[in-house]
Amino acid sequence: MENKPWEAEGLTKSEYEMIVDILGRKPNRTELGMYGVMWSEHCSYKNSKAVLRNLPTEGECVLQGPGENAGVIDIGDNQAVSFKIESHNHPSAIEPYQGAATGVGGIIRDIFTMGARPIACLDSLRFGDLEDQHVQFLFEGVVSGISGYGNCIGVPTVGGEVHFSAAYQDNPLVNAMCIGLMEHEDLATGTAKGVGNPVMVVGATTGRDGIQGASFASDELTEESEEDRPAVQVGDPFMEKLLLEASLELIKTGALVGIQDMGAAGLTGSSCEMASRGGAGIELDVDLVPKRETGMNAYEVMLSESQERMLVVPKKGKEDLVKQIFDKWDLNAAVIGKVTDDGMMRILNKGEIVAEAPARSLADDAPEYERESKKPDYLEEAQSYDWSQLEEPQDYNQALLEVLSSPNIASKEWVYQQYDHMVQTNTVVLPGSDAAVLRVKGTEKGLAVATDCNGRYCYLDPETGGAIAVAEAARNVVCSGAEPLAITDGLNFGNPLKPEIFWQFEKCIEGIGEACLSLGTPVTGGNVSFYNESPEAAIYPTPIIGMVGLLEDIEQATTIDFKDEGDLILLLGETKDELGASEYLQALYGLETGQPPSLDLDLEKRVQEVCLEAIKAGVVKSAHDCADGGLVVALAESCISGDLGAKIELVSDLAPSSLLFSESQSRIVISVAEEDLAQVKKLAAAKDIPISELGRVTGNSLVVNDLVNLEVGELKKEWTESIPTLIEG
Amino acid sequence: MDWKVKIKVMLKKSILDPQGQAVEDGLEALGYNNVSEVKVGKHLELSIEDVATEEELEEQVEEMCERLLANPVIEDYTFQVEEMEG
Amino acid sequence: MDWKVKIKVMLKKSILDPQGQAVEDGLEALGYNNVSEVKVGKHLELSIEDVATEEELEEQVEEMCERLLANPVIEDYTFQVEEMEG
Amino acid sequence: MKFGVVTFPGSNCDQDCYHVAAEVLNKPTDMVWHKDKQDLSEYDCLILPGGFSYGDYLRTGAIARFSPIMESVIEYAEAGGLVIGICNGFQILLEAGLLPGAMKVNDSLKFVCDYTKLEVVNDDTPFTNRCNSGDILEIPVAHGEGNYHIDEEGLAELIANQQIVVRYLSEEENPNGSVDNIAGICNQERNVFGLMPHPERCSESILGNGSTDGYQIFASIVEYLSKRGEECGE
Ligand SMILES: Nc1ncnc2c1ncn2[C@@H]1O[C@H](COP(=O)(O)OP(=O)(O)O)[C@@H](O)[C@H]1O
Ligand SMILES: [Mg+2]
Repeated sequence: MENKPWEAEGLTKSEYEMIVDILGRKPNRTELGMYGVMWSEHCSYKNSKAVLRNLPTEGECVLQGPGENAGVIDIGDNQAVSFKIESHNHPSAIEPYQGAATGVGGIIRDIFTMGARPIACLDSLRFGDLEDQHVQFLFEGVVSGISGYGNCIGVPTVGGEVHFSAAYQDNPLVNAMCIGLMEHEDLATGTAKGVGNPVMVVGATTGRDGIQGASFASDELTEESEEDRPAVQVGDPFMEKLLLEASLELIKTGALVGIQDMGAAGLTGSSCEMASRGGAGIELDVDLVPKRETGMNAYEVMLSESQERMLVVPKKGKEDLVKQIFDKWDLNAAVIGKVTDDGMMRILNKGEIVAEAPARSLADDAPEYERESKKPDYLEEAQSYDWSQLEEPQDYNQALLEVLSSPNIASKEWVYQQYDHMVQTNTVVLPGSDAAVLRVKGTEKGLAVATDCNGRYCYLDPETGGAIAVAEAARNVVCSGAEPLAITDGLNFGNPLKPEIFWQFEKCIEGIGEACLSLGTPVTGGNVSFYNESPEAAIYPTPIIGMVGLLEDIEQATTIDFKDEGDLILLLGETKDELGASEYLQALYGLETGQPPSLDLDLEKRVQEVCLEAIKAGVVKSAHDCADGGLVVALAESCISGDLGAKIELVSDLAPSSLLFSESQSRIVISVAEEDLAQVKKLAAAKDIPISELGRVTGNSLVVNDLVNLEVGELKKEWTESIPTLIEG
Repeated sequence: MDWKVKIKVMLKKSILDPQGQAVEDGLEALGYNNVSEVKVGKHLELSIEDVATEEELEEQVEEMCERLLANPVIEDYTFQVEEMEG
Repeated sequence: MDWKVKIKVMLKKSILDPQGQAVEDGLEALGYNNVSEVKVGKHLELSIEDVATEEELEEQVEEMCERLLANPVIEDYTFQVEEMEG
Repeated sequence: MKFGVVTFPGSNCDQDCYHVAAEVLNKPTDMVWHKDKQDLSEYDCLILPGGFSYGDYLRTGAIARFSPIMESVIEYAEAGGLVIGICNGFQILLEAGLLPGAMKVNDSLKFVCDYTKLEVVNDDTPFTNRCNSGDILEIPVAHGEGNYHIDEEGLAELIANQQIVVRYLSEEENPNGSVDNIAGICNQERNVFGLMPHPERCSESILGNGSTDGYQIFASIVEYLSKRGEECGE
């Protein structure tokens, strides 16, 4: 340690030398600690920045792109939406309840820091095999952590996804997304400027929790991680609720220059990022920071990741106003320093300088690496896997029940029943549909939100998998009646220093970029989480897409359930022989291999347009995106949710397994009244997309050719009881 | 032999205890200004049958705490055992 | 004088304890078949300053329990006090 | 006719209740701040909203019950003012002793957010007069500690005095293990009502599954107050 001081802070020798160069001397321990967290992967994106530049970030609706605490898009009427996704994978692997809870707290803070009132959260989760006891422990802990935090703070958790695969066995993924609503003029930024303006810390007191959390999140999980105990933070959603109200009240006064939450890298991260954005410097005294524990040194205060704190820079003379508002909400607010004009972060302790470094060098000048990339060996063999050699099932009823009860397909009610998904009384479409829909009170508008990613596809074809994640998220939003506007991406990958992993990363980003361009949905922000590996292997590449869409008329919100006996069931798009990487192969044969379905982005766009036009024309009674599990699963879900049967005749020369379970993209199942058929066909013809009549809503069984004939009650039982049974036995 | 076991589970010292803080504020609001350092944890009581020696018993209780009753990542536990009169 | 106080709050005997039941089931699922009568309650620890006698202190603690720390409709409490070394 | 919605630190359904009173019922409505003991006599009905007052730390409602405003609420209730406590509001009313009994954690130990079916047991209250006894209402719950407990004697009294206002329809519909499927009770005088389900979440057909059964509760209050107003010659 004496001779390699950089190692303790997770830096390399050459990074250490850069720091010596910048400072013109050796850094002291506090300075080194600050560089350590700021130059960690988590804060600096040093291994991903170059690749992320390829993503399209511009669009008509974008008011704030990547770079701030969260993106912001315009939704008309002087209103804007701020949204972002963030991962909390490593903390959740060690302490699932608190890890997930503080993940939710962190992303909610990002949103109200922008001046937006958080109106909904979503959670995208990945776990190992649910039959494993440790996986159950993680799953239950994570879900109750999300529930514990989100419910208490009063932000509804309205959607998300959960997938299970051995690839996530020791490295679960916990990504939380939050969206918030604001008026344009309330848009706040994390900027410090104006020489002499005070710098204040508000909210919770500072303790020793989570020190080195940021560099920790950038390490691979090892056996010793379980020993890294102080790195676990405990969240206090009650405190954050007060902080939320006080911050929004403060932003409304117009007294602020800038505001930034303290997330990873705590006081260090928030202060030097604010200074760097404003082209200013900050001088602060750690002695003035309200503390929870005694005897904390400068290093500890600067690196603490205590939750529920913010850094604010009010205009000079507004200190008392800030204190008054925070006092109303029973919260601390303390002046700890001021904005300077020399671009330096100057840390004092009782007036004595203990650290000094250029703010910009900490926040923005981390080295950027272009990592080596290499196509992995497993791909060719996996992609050429020939599923047609598998025997067709004896009994398609049985096959359907097996797919429906796979925890990936089965109802996630066990999860979202633990989330308050109705608080704030905006939830128009409840969890369990393709996307959640929220009304915007006082307007006719609505917002649709969904998260999507199929990690198995991304593993087996990263570029297509990345594009499909965007396409499916957009499709889910469209099925709910909304126009897709923009995305946030939660990019979860293994160790980027491994060329095969970096290749997966590059390819996924390529696919995401293409799909975003084609569908007109720019990226407004996101999160990169690398080093998601356990001793055995890396996780599947899992770039989770969080999509926000706008409904001009909330009355057009559409759900997946069949509505009326006699309605016609139509398929937009076309089923192809695409069983590779499917849930069918996984559920029946335990296979996670093969070439994932192809994606024609141009067709995808047209299918989505036709669906949305038909919804806007008021002729669509139900719409459901046809994805994991294939056509028959989509039909079964619409039957189950609507408590109605369907009689389906499929005409095709595909093998029955493909006909039922192929996961071809760009397909949507809709139901319409008989008299509206012609109109929908006209819309489809105008955009030149395939459309077929599948059958009718009728009776109380799902009947497909002579292959499937099952009562809806039985389907429902299998689908809803699968996850609770696996967990509770 | 049958035993009565009492287990105390508290958050580790360095870990934030929001509940303790809230209770402290609540007591203060009631006018108890001389109260500080409030910590809130769990107290468990249970009976265990058919364990021959105190040593064996302690081993079982410790194991139960590690596996289920406490979360060793953020909590510490202590326990007392007592033989029950048959 | 300064004091350390430990308070135990448990559901009354006659009242079904869902948490205790769940813990008992959890322990059984882990293979501990010799455990029964599991009860889960709260353990609070706090410091109290400037109370002259143990009697006075007990009075204050009892009052705090009755008013806030326990709900007498469903819970019982007991406590221990200990003088702190100055 | 004026409503007051009390905000405690950690209340999170206060704005939802405000929305229903002010926008759906279209009545003058104030937010009432927890820190001030104050004269509440200008209000015709007080709503104690849901949420996690003081984080629900220690016990739900335990700390909120000592907010300065609660002294005023107790005076107001004792003078006959209408008080409805929803979810956390119900829990606070129990802790404050304005309603009998106490709340335990759900039998499942899990938070539950879902629609539940309720049976109206007593339609002769200011909060249910627009319903008929036996009516079935579909109203969502969202709580982790809604397991209502009262001892046998107390239960017999509740029944004898017809203080049970709504019950979960059956054991299967009971989301938390409440004794006798109790979902909501009133005091003997009928002016204080507490319930775990959230009527403010189903007062508009656009929301969720479309149920507007919660509106019946609020409309009952309005009807009761209008009638009382007429009688008083207002
Ligand atoms: N973790 C979760 N949190 C909240 N809701 C969820 C979660 N997982 C699934 N859901 C709900 O269940 C619905 C169906 O999930 P999923 O089968 O993943 O749908 P899809 O394949 O259409 O994305 C989601 O749209 C969402 O409403
Ligand atoms: Mg989907």
